[in-house]
Amino acid sequence: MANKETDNDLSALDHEKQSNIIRKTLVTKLIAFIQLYAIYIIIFGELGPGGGFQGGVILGSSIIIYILIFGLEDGRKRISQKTSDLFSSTGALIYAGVGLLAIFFGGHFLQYGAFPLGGSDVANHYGIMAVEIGIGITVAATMIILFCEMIGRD
Amino acid sequence: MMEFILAKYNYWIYVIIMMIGFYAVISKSNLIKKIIGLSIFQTSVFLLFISIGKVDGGTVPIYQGTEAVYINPLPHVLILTAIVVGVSVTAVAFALVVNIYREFGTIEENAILEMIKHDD
Amino acid sequence: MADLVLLFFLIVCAVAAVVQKELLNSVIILSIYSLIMAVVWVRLGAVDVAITEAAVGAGISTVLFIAVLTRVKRREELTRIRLQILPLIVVLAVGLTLIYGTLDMPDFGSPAAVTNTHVVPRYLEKGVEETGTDNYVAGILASYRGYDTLGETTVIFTAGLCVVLLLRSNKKRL
Amino acid sequence: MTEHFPVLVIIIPLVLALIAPVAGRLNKIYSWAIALLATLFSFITSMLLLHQVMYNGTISYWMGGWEPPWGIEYVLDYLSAFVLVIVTFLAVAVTIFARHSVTNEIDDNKIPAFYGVYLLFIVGLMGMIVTGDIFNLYVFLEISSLTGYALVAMGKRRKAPLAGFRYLVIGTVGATFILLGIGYLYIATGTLNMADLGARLPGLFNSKLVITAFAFFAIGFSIKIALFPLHTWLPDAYTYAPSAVSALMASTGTKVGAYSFIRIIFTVFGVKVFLNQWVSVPYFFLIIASVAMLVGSILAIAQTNIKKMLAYSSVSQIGYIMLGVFLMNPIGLQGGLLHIFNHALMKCALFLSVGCIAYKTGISNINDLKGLGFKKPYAMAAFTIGALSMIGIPLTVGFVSKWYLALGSLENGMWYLIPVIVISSILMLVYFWRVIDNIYFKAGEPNDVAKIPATPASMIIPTIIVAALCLVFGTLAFIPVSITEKAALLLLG
Repeated sequence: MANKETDNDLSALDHEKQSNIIRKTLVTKLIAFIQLYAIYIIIFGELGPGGGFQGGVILGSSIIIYILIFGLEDGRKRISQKTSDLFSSTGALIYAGVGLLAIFFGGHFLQYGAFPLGGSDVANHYGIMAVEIGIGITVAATMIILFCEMIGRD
Repeated sequence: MMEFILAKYNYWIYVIIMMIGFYAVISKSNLIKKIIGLSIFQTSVFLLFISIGKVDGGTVPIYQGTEAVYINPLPHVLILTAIVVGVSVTAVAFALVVNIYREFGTIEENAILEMIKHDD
Repeated sequence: MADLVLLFFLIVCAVAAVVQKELLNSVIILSIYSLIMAVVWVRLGAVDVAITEAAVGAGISTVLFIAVLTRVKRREELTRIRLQILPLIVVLAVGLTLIYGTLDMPDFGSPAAVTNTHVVPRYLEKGVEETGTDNYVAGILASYRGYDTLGETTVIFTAGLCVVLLLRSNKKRL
Repeated sequence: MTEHFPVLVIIIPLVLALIAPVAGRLNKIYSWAIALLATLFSFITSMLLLHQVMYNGTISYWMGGWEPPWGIEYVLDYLSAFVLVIVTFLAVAVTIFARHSVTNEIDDNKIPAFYGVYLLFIVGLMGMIVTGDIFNLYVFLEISSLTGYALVAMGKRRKAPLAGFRYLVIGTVGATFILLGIGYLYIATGTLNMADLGARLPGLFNSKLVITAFAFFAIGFSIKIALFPLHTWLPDAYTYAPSAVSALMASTGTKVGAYSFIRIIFTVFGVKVFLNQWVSVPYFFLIIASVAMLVGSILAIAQTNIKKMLAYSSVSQIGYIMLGVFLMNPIGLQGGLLHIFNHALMKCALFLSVGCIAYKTGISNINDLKGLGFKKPYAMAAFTIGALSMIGIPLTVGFVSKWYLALGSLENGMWYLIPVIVISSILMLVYFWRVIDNIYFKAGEPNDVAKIPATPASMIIPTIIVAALCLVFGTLAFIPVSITEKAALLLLG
């Protein structure tokens, strides 16, 4: 009985493997483009529509797609629980850090204009970019955490 | 009268959607249905905010020269934040539902209340 | 006209998502609802919000819904179909209050509305030079109201941490 | 540096909250130490801020250097600095208490995340207190609510996740109503800054938009502060939460909600409209508050679970606060503000002492308290002081606020509110007497009593300190009285 089941399983696995090859190859190629697009959205959010949050969600989704196709264990090899936890904190820390840095340079909290980067608009531009990157990191990491904890079995 | 109704049609629609979502939240016994209702309820409020921002003849709020008329960007900013809050609430609600299911083996509120009637 | 059709479909989807007994169907309909909402927002000129809604409402939120549905019962139990009077009264009362408030709203899209004449003009006039960004939404989001956005980032971090707190078990560490 | 204190008081704990769960991976004691450090920092800073406010007047801090109403403003005046001090002090006390209590009630591997969420809850509350912008208020309200739902669900009893979920559903509805109120106010005025709203709203009070906005704020905040009949989430949430969480939420959560509601009423809408145009609103809320005071106490009498009894007693205490607020005169409002302070202290002492008893025993039934008065003398003494204070015995804080509430009622010529206060106090005497009778005058099974383990000093000491403060500020009442007097005059303009 047990043998029969394993046989069935094996043939099923074989079939799985073949269709998996297509899916896996497609996904590995696709993910690079998705991530590129995500980074584009994060960085150029100030020129066109988009920004840290939207880009972060897309970046997180790229990993989620990887996990969907390759399974949780393989996915966690790419980005471990520890890493995603760490990044989730780091992004928000970057944001708060930029704010505190502004105090350090003599401005108010989050006053990017205080950065000694030339004019106030240039400083603002870089300040906004920095916090958008921070948002993107936190959001992407949190999306991965949410998904992994939701599908995780007890 | 007809003109009055048409002049604000977005607002009427948002009220209808909000009522549908709110009804699901308070009347459904299934916890997932409650979360679905909550999402609909919240997005309807977002629709209200975005409708406020609309300006006739205005363009998308991305710089296109000083003469252009822009749509009011402030409600968009508020709703971006509110959407994030919305999805966060949904995620925490999911975690709670999974915990409840682990404990009781069902996600029907009525059935759970029946089970714990005799707990203190 | 196209807008009215979209809004009509929005209502249809909302009703369908609520009455469906099969939860998976409900969730799929909800994601369609989100997509239509995103299109409505594009029509209203809120492109940033539309991208977010498409990525979150139709994307992540649906994925999470389905992830949860793999762990719980996927069918709403058939209870006696009865119209619940009390919730209906509450909902109608809230709806009527909202409609009452709406009577005094400025017309939809009116440029003379106070929302377009107070506070916002400064963002539109000086936003580009003061924040160094072309996207007004990004400028307000990250600079003028940057503190709200720090709060928003904290909220999303909080959600992740709360889910970890509630769900992560100690048995396996990957 | 001092000019940045208004923001640092919140940002430093926020940064530490981000670090706590990561640091806890190294050693779980680090996460607790970070939580203690953060709350201590906030407490000391908020004391300095209160000092600054008393000597230099109201502080306004512009986020990002953008002037309001374009940017977000932080405002510290007598009221917000005072409430901030209360919340941060109780946060310190509960954090010290939490160390052993939490180890006992929460799984080991969850402790780092727990302290992260715990700190974020406090950060959310502090953000709500200091902000001068209604949308920012909503954001921080959601931070404190989200963490609150998760914290409640961490209780050991199997009802805890359900209590958390029901709290989440009703809390989110409340928060969304508040968001609707913000939207309607925005449509009417085009601004989100509280002071700017306060300047622009007069003259718009006939607008249906503004009336609807107030209605939604009122419903939303009534849910958040658990005002009868929208209190249904509160008893279960407080009962099934872990001890430290119950103590923190009961003493600070609803108080900060009440504070925000007071801000909306007096700073945004202004007292004049309630005295001249919407005169029925205060009457309506006075009736609701009186009913809450009585019904909460009656329901408390019916409970056998001590935490549930304290939770229903909170429902009646919220009635006291709202009674003071809607008397709409300086003395009554002062009574309401005093009661925020006093009730925070008393409820914290009561929940902490209950937490001391529940440590390793899980005792929650009133009948199981028999004979504990001599087994756990300190915790039970703290409970007794808290109970006497709730009833309103002179020389305790409870007496002071009830006295001012009664004076405020007379000032409005509403003598009929005094019997309500007295009857509610007598009902409190009834349900607290049942507990005290069990503690001191009934002998328990000697074997059972002997088996009860000792409570660690780190739990007893904060309990005693908070209870002692109920007496200190009951006798030295002039300190909170003088601050709330100025705060009340400030609110009433």
